[in-house]
Amino acid sequence: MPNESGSVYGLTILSPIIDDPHARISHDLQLRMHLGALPRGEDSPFAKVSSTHMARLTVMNDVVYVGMPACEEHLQSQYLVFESNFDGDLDTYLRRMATEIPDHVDSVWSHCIGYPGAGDVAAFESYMKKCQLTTTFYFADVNDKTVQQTLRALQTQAAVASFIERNQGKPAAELQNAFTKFLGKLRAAPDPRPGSGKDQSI
Amino acid sequence: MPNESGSVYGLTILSPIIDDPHARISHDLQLRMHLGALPRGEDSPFAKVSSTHMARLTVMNDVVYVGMPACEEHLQSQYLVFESNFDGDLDTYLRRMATEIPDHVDSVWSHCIGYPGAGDVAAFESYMKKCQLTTTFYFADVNDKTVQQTLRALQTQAAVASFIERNQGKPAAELQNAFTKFLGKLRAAPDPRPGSGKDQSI
Amino acid sequence: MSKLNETDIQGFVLRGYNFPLARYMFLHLADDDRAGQFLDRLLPSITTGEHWDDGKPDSTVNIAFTHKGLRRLRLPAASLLSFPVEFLEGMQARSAVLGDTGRNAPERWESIWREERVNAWLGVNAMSEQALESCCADMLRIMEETGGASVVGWQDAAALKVDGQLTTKEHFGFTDGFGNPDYLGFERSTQPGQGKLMPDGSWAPLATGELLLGYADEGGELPVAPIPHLLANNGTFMVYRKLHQNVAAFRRYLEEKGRQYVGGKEKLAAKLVGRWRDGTPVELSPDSPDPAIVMDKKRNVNFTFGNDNAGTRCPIGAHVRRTNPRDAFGFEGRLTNRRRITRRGLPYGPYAPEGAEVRDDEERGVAFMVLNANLARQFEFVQQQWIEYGNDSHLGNEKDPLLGNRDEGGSFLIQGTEDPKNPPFLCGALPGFVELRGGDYFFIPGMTALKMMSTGTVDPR
Amino acid sequence: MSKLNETDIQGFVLRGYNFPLARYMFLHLADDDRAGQFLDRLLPSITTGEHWDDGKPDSTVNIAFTHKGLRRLRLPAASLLSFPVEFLEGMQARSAVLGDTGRNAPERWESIWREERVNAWLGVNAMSEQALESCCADMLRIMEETGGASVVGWQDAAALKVDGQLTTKEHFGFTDGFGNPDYLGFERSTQPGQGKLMPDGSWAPLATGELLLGYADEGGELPVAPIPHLLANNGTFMVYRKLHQNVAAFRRYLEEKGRQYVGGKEKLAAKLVGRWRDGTPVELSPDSPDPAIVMDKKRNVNFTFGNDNAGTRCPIGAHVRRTNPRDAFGFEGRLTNRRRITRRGLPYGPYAPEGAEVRDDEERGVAFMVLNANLARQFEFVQQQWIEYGNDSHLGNEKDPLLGNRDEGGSFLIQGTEDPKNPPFLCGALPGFVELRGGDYFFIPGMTALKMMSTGTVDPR
Repeated sequence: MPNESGSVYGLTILSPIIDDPHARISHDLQLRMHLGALPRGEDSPFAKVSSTHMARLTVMNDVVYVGMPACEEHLQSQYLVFESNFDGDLDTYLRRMATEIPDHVDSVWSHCIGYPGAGDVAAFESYMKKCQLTTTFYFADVNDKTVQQTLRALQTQAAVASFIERNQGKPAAELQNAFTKFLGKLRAAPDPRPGSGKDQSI
Repeated sequence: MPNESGSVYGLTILSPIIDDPHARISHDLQLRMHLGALPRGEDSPFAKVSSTHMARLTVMNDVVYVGMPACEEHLQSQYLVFESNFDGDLDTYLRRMATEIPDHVDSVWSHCIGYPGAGDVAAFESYMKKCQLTTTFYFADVNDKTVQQTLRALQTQAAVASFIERNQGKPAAELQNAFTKFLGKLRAAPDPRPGSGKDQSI
Repeated sequence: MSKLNETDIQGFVLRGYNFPLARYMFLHLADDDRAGQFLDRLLPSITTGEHWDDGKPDSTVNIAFTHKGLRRLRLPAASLLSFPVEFLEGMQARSAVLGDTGRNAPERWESIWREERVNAWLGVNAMSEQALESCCADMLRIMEETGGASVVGWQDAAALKVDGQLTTKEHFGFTDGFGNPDYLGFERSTQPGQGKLMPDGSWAPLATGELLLGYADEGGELPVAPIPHLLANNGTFMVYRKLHQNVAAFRRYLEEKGRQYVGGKEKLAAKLVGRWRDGTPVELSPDSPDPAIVMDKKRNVNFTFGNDNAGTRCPIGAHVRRTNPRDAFGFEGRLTNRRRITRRGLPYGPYAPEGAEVRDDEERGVAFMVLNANLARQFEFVQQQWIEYGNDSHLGNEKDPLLGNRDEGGSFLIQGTEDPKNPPFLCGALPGFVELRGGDYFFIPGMTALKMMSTGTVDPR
Repeated sequence: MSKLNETDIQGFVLRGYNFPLARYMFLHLADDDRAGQFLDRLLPSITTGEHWDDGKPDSTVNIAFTHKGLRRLRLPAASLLSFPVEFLEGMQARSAVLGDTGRNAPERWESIWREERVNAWLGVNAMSEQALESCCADMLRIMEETGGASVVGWQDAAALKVDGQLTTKEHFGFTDGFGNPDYLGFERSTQPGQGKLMPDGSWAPLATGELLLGYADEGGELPVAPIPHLLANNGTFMVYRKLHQNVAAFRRYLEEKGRQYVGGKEKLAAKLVGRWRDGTPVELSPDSPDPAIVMDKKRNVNFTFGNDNAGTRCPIGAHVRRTNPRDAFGFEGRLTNRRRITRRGLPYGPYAPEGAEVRDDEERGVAFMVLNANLARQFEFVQQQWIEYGNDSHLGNEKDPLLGNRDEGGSFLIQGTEDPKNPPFLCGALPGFVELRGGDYFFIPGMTALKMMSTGTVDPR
């Protein structure tokens, strides 16, 4: 099914950037400047929309073919490309964007033609859907797990390796004892934070 | 007619270079080293064979095509390319090479397969002719003039320009007087030396 | 048709500002992150090709960098070495190619150029002294506050005042600034004679890629440009040359030879340059200046040499014919189309009225700038082949009569006819009228490129 | 089939000389014509790929240059910037890519490398002490007489003597020198396992262009190379890395973990490396060394990993499996063919017999050199992806157990079976066994290129 791979939704949005010859600094450059300064990892605005596996914002300009003869082609305008893989359905996700990070969303899409603002959630949803491209084929390397499940699995893997190293070769009874303790500790460990990529020891 | 353009002969000779895997330094490199050190201008050995308009010696290696896929082609061997434009017929020219600059000729062609040496003039001529390629089309920018005629014409042109500068605007009688003197001086001037490229004032 | 993002292009590239005053500041950049911080702070002040809805501003600011400057801005090595080799080497290293030898040799340049300490050119143009000083003070404040750049020298330049009037004359007395090429996609109203000659005799704009990187050029290719594309796009290369003018020598030569030449001094001057001092093209009006032509934008650059192969109207070696031969070499002018350059600049030093005492060692000349997409194919070719050599014009090794670099004199032939009023005349013992005092090659990035440079986000992969 | 002009190729590129002694001299070149004069004088001494009809010579001489060295030799700018960017930057600038950080960071290198004063590598190999000293004295005389180069440092290296016998062992006790690739056109007799795996399971030589510039590579292209072609042709790129070995730490680790691991110390060592200490491939003989395999050129490099995907014979992370995965990543081994490198070098420092007292701060290691046509695609990829990272082997960010750059310990899993004699075992708390003490990237030109460089006749046009 387009846009969906298992429980993961693949969103692609193409929004035309404003072309204003009277602007001191063109909107595409203003947008590049803003995107270049966005924080990443746990501080990324998209870490706050916690169902996001990954999100990417790109300014799309003319594609340049270097060769002879040069093939000069121009897009209708420059575009902001927004790609996101997330858990759940599109409506929920867009609503979370509009309500949980409205300022961030406005500071990005306000450089795009026809953007209504995140304040009017219905208008925002309708705008984004109008800009949506069908994602026909994409690769979601998360084995149908949610963001939280994936982070938890990584945490478990690192903890188990560490457990083996500390306990390999021990007598069976001692080992079982240690494993029971380890299991308790693992279950009690807090959930890893969205946007955190590194092993989190327990 | 091939090889000839008016009174100028266009000679092209391709001599295969010795390929000896037991040589410390390959013959093509030895030849490059020798050619790189040859003097030019009036000190060139070919200035001594005074009917030479121009001569060029080149080591020809595989031609490299850079592209995808790379087209790797190899010549039978590396070649010494000798190109010369000269006045007169081929036999005379080869004989002059063998008798007027035999050491120079030997130090170049001794790196080539089957070279008999310039000492045996008949064998030398026959070797060079065996290596000759027909020059079907070439550009001899000397308007059918010999080396001496061309050098003389350049000398005259420079002298006349200088005469004009010194005498323009003078009364007719004075001008005629000066011109007569100038003409005498010009006729008495020595022939320019072969290999000399610059204006030679008189 | 190229589509230009005008606000991404520095205004100096798109327009001759025609402001009366300029200060070109030469900067040395800090060898650390402060250079980028300086640039980032400067960015909002830079004049783009934005439309001036409220009229001209009081002043403009533009910036360009030498290759050394780009290194100090810590561009990635893969980007640095993707620049064309002549830019990478810089103007000093190219002196043999350019004929900048002898009296024009780098050893005789001003020290900031000799020592290659200039990393950036910061050009301020202004309507008034006050606007100039105010803008430059702002620039200095940014340099001080960020510590990212310092001024190692500057060049003031200004339109010459003749009899109290602002003019577009240069120090030899010629009206200047005709004939910059037109390019596709530029909004400037086009003048016949400014672009390229078409087979039907009309004129068309040159391909954008002859000036701007990232667009197809007259050969149908994108110009050789650095990677990534966004670093090159909307940028161009600039040559800066401080050209000293020996006004005394020029006036003395005209006096002396003008007495021998039947046409007299003014016609001699016109034959040397190819324009009368008021700007009238000699090719259109060989016997006298004609203000009506100068005023007429449809005529003042609209001429060809194809019907004057003997050079009896405009001499074959005249300055304007050498540097823009139009159709003089045949093939309907096509040999010229890939050798066009865009010129900028203003005179420096006070105007010396005709008849006033004047010395050659007085500071007087032109701060001359060339813009082009390919330094080697455009500026360097014109300089090497058409200014410092004459073979393309069948003039052997004769040099440009005005700009040619001469120590020992050269000659210039005014072709003539059998008409006794237009005899041939050989101008011998030509002195060097113009001398090079320094300069370098610069890259003028587009706005997006500047932002990437200032934030260290140039990524050549 | 490539046709090689063997006398135009430096002998060090075509052959491992297998001489017991070497001195690698590191030269600083004069910044003027004398550098070329030195090279010109040196040229007749350089060992080419000439056939040795009268047996091996007493000594050999080869030379290679850093990019800084090529600049001192005054190569034209257009040639200088046509070199691949990673060579132009040099090994120090590439430390982030190579994982040369922390204890391997340039700040901790020997000063000649840290300060990038090395312009050239002059490698002398010799049969005897006397031949070595005599040859080096000749080299020094040429340097002194021309004034074109001076020695800023050197590295002596020698085959290890174990029980008075010359060996091919390195300091950890492993027999070394297996498995350099075969290339098309080389006269070496080919061994199965040395080139690339063919679909029918046989082995064929790699394309010449994987090692030599100027020949087609496995992708069917000529390698990225400097211009002109004659400068690149028959040349290659060399990585020099001085690798210090912490012999004490290695022995201590084997003792400690060998007591816990069912297979014992020697098997643990074999699992880490993928070869038993005598050279027997673990893949072919997982339970014990087998001298018959080591002696048999048809067998000692002739194995694959495709039938051992679980790594229960040779562990997935074993050193030889990481650095030459053969068919381990599927696709009949084709993912490996463009990542092959040719290795050269000798140990330095005296051999410490097993059981003898040994300290990690003693000068002991290997002068390691890599030859390849494309530094980025071959050496750098192997170093970055296969030594310092484990994703291709599905080992996450685990590093090579032997060469991995570690401060705080890492782990290495010996995959096992249900057989109680071959259980899985996790080697934790791995110390850093090998440390980088410096090095750089060099270009080894062919003979024609050397001559052009020495006479200033490199012409990039």
